[in-house]
Amino acid sequence: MSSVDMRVDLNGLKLKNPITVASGTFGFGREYADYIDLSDIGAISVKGLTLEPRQGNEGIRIAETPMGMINSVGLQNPGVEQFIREEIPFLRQFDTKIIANINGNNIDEYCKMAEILSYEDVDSLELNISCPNVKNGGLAFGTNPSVVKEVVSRVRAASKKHLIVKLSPNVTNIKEIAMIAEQEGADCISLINTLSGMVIDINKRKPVLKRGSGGLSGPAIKPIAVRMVYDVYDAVKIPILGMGGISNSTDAIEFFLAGANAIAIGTANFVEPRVTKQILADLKSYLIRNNYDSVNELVRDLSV
Amino acid sequence: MSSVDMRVDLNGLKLKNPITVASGTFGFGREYADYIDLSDIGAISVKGLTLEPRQGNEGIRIAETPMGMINSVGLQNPGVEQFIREEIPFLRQFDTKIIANINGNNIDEYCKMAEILSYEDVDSLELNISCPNVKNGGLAFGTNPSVVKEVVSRVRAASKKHLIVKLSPNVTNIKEIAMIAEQEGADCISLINTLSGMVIDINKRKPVLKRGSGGLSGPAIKPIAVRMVYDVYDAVKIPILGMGGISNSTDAIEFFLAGANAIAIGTANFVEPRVTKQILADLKSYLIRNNYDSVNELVRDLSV
Amino acid sequence: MKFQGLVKVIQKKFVSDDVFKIVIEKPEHMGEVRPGQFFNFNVERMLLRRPISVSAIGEETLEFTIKILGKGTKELSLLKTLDEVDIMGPLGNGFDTLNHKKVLLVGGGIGVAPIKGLGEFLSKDSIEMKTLLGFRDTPYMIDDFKAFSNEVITVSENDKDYRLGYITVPLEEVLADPKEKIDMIYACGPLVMLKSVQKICAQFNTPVQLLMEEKMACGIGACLVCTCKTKEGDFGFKHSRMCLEGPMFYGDEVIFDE
Amino acid sequence: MKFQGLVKVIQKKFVSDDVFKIVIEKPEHMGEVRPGQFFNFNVERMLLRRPISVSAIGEETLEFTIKILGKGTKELSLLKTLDEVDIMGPLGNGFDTLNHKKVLLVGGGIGVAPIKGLGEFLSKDSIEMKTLLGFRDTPYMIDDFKAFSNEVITVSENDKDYRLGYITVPLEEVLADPKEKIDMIYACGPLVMLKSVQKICAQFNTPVQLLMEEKMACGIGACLVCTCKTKEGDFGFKHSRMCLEGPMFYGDEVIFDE
Ligand SMILES: Cc1cc2nc3c(=O)[nH]c(=O)nc-3n(C[C@H](O)[C@H](O)[C@H](O)COP(=O)(O)OP(=O)(O)OC[C@H]3O[C@@H](n4cnc5c(N)ncnc54)[C@H](O)[C@@H]3O)c2cc1C
Ligand SMILES: Cc1cc2nc3c(=O)[nH]c(=O)nc-3n(C[C@H](O)[C@H](O)[C@H](O)COP(=O)(O)OP(=O)(O)OC[C@H]3O[C@@H](n4cnc5c(N)ncnc54)[C@H](O)[C@@H]3O)c2cc1C
Ligand SMILES: Cc1cc2nc3c(=O)[nH]c(=O)nc-3n(C[C@H](O)[C@H](O)[C@H](O)COP(=O)(O)O)c2cc1C
Ligand SMILES: Cc1cc2nc3c(=O)[nH]c(=O)nc-3n(C[C@H](O)[C@H](O)[C@H](O)COP(=O)(O)O)c2cc1C
Ligand code: FES
Ligand code: FES
Repeated sequence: MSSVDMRVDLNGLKLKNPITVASGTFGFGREYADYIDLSDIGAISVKGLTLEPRQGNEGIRIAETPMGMINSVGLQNPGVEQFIREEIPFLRQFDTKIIANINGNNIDEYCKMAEILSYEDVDSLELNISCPNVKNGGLAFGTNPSVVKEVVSRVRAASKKHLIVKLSPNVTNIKEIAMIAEQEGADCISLINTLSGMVIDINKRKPVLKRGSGGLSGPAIKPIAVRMVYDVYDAVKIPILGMGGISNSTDAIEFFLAGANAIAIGTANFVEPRVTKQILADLKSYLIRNNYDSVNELVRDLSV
Repeated sequence: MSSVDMRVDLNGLKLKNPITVASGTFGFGREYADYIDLSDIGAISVKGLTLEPRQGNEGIRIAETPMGMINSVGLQNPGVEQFIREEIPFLRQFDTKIIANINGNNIDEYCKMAEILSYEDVDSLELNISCPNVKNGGLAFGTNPSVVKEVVSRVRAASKKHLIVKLSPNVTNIKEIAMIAEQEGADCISLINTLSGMVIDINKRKPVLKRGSGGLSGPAIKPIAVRMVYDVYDAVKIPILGMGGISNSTDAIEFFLAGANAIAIGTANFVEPRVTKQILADLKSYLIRNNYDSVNELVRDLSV
Repeated sequence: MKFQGLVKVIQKKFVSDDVFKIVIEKPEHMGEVRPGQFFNFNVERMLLRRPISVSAIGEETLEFTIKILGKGTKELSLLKTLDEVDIMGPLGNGFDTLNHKKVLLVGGGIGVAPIKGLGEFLSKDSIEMKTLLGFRDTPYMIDDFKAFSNEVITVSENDKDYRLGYITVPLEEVLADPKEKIDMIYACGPLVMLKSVQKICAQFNTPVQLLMEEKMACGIGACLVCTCKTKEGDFGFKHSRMCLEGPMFYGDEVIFDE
Repeated sequence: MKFQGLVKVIQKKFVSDDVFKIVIEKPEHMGEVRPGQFFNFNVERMLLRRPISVSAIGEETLEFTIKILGKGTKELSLLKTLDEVDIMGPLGNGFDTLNHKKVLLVGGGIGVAPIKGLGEFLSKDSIEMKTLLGFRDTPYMIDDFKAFSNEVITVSENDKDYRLGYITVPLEEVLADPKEKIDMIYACGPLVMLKSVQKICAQFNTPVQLLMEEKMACGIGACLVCTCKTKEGDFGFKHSRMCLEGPMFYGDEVIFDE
């Protein structure tokens, strides 16, 4: 079998391979360590962090939908300090990049977290401006162009780390938001976060999730995510980390062809704990079969 | 079996039952007449009409997705004149309401169609400001608040017919758009139209649809549609015609509980040509079992 | 009312690695079924139905021959005798079967399935039939054709046990041969093949009925996702629905995309 | 590495209208499985896996007892002997099985399944067991319990062949009886039942292990969608993951929602 170069460089974040895992779907890595060698994964974006520890939302947090699920975890996490103390050392045992997904109640909090993490051993910051489960945080941030401008530029000023900005799909014009993020200093764009959705229990006659709506993920949203990656590719020069419903190598290849430089697996981890490894292997075979020397050549390699 | 009142009044459009079919998924009714008695359906929203006949988009127009499909028909239709000449008389043989779904290249065209149809035997006009397949038409209209304001107010002035405004889900703030439509004189809101999506063929290395992206419909989008109906219910006083992925009575009941006064079945017709009749029967049983006297009582009847 | 509902599978067998036949019980009230028509099969795990042509029309049964291509046909291949499956149909305009003296049947790949149904149907009258079959790999169902066709020529792109090459070569030979007097050609296969067949038939001025295939949704003309271009007026074109105006179109009607 | 992969179904039978048992071959390298632990089952037509407790732990086999509730369990009910099914596990913290003299087993509805597995496990030691079973309709699996439990009391909400009412009534009777000296209670059933059981046990100051159920996704602690409140510090609470910190929690740990 001939070989193919799987390394990708996301504008300064160098990955051994382009298969990463999406924030909130892989815990802090340790939960999956019994099922997969974490060194097989290009990068791990950890569960969304906040400045202080958070308990997350009360009541039912999940509902299944046709080929999807909605969640309303509400950023339950041990806080950035415990992450630094306990999770970074654990993850550093493995040959994988660490992406810290950061979330604030306000712009100051985002900046403070970025500052704190500047001096810590993480490879990248992923600015989550799109979590739909935190009312006073995410939603407004990720959908309002002027707030996006402010949060990205201030976080950029607060830290020299590699900076990924993660976009919300719940917007009219995703290109506009991506361009603002690029302009204000993002090194990379990741998309998409979950779509806002609701499931109602017709027996109890109330929304299944205690908070009403939650974030829709999984195969159901894949066509929307592919379209957004395709659109954003045309709008920015910085690399794209694509995600949304990827479950197998066919899905993954779709994202590369749409314009993603690397991809993240989310919900599919719940179904197949070793899916990342499988996708990496199948992607490699596809590349070899189709005479590619490097996975980078696949990015937006649409035939005309 | 006790009886239950299935009549609904959508602010002037009186339906014998609240189960209607969505524009573009039921042709002009005649295609389904071999499978179902059209008089069993509350209303039929016909295939999107334009002022002049349209050939529609070239090349492949459909791709299947996980629990959904994307289409790019591009408003192929015989034009409003032939609709008046041939389709209205056909549909009038049945005891069902006729909703004319109208689409323009510009605001003048919308107005002209509304004017023409004012004098014709249709029960309602459905202003489609959200078709994502017509580049110079729909997309911009349905997502830009100031254009929505103008098109609705001018169409309102052009015709006294019952007026439904059909919203695009591809927006940041669906409540805002709904409120504008209400303010400018809409009698009813229908939602959601399809979400913008893309599927790429990894063997041919090009988007499956010749036009790249298309409109995502089917069960995959249901949680998004339910959430939007829920949100819009809080924002407007006029009734809501809810749709998006409804395939069975459980789905239908979800929409009523979210706040829809009537519902439309779209993609599910392709799978089960008699699905409307089945949903009507199952909905009735649910209402009787749960001691409702009228389907109107089910609207937003969430328990607290 | 047209038929839509469950029918019973009374026979199922594989005719090659990835091609299988199922025979179902024809429901009582189903109207006439003609060769070239199709049924839309409900597939458990998929959203949309899958259109499948009849490959044999019996008094009380219908046969379908299906190639496993993706998930939907894979799912159908799991059907067993006595299982039930939800179908709707018969749908579309099948072949026109006028009283010709000699016809040429042209089938490519799984396109041989409806052509076989047609051949069996035609064999009730005393029509002379010649058959050309083309496959990418190992041919199948040749014996079915030998049962009714005066002559069967089989080509394959890769199987050295057969004449190698494309089906268009023997097609040109037959049409160029003055001894063969073909009144009508019936063809089904991949679109690229049909496009070549159309061209060749036009060259030789022989009428051809093409049975077309495209991804479908409703199968009954309502959704407009299955169109192809057909000639309209002297210059123009229109988008005709393969499921309703087709799947059979005459060679001189269709305009293939580049 | 923990186990995730295909296992073979070697037995399958219905024990009531909508409850069935399947026995699978235990894969070689699977570690110890304890009562109260569960496995996450892949279900063909559904996105998410379905968590199912072990209802018997053999040397070379595992048994699961499953109630058809929705689409996923319906799909699992179609499994036949010799079919393969993809499972991952064992997952979660099962019951603590210390050396008690007399224990009380409390099972409600399909919650009897893991309790049965526990009882069989405990019966290897000479522990005295008393069992309370509660059902909404017709009871099932009572004989399984009679095989190892000194006494079995069964109630049903609707089946007049049994003592009518809720399980909480005999529970209070047993705990109020000074002759019964219960060291530990093990309970599994719907959340409302567990909530009452918790309250009654607290009243009588008897320790109880509750096996909890909530919709899950990952099943291994990564996604945080399966939480319940547990006491933390003197006043506060935290959201514990049922799949990882549970599904067994002691009665004095859990805080039930209103
Ligand atoms: C009128 C008609 C009659 C047919 N008769 C037969 C028959 O008798 N026997 C038989 O085996 N098949 C027949 N087909 C084709 C059959 O419907 C498809 O092979 C089937 O739908 C594929 O489904 P799938 O889920 O297995 O593959 P999918 O996963 O849906 O598709 C696999 C690949 O094939 C493409 N594809 C899917 N459907 C079609 C199609 N209809 N035409 C061209 N490309 C397609 C997809 O875009 C995709 O690239 C017929 C199709 C039509 C329209
Ligand atoms: C740790 C654990 C162990 C379990 N052990 C068993 C067992 O041994 N035998 C058994 O039959 N079942 C067991 N269950 C429950 C079983 O997982 C669910 O019944 C099953 O997932 C339902 O799937 P479904 O697709 O049939 O129903 P769905 O269509 O998914 O759900 C039907 C209804 O049940 C609700 N529901 C789904 N899952 C759960 C759940 N886990 N808890 C409460 N409500 C739920 C849904 O919200 C919905 O209202 C266990 C659950 C857990 C968490
Ligand atoms: C349970 C769950 C929790 C999530 N938590 C976070 C989070 O904390 N931060 C974040 O940026 N995205 C979060 N996401 C979004 C995912 O990272 C990803 O963007 C989304 O799920 C789409 O990918 P998928 O369809 O492959 O899951 C979460 C998703 C799920 C399903
Ligand atoms: C093939 C197809 C064609 C459609 N054409 C139109 C149209 O002409 N006008 C319109 O307003 N909506 C059109 N729609 C959108 C539907 O009316 C409906 O809003 C959407 O499909 C969501 O409902 P569903 O998921 O039940 O299909 C079309 C949808 C499909 C699938
Ligand atoms: S498949 Fe719907 S019109 Fe042909
Ligand atoms: S199911 Fe994912 S944490 Fe419990």
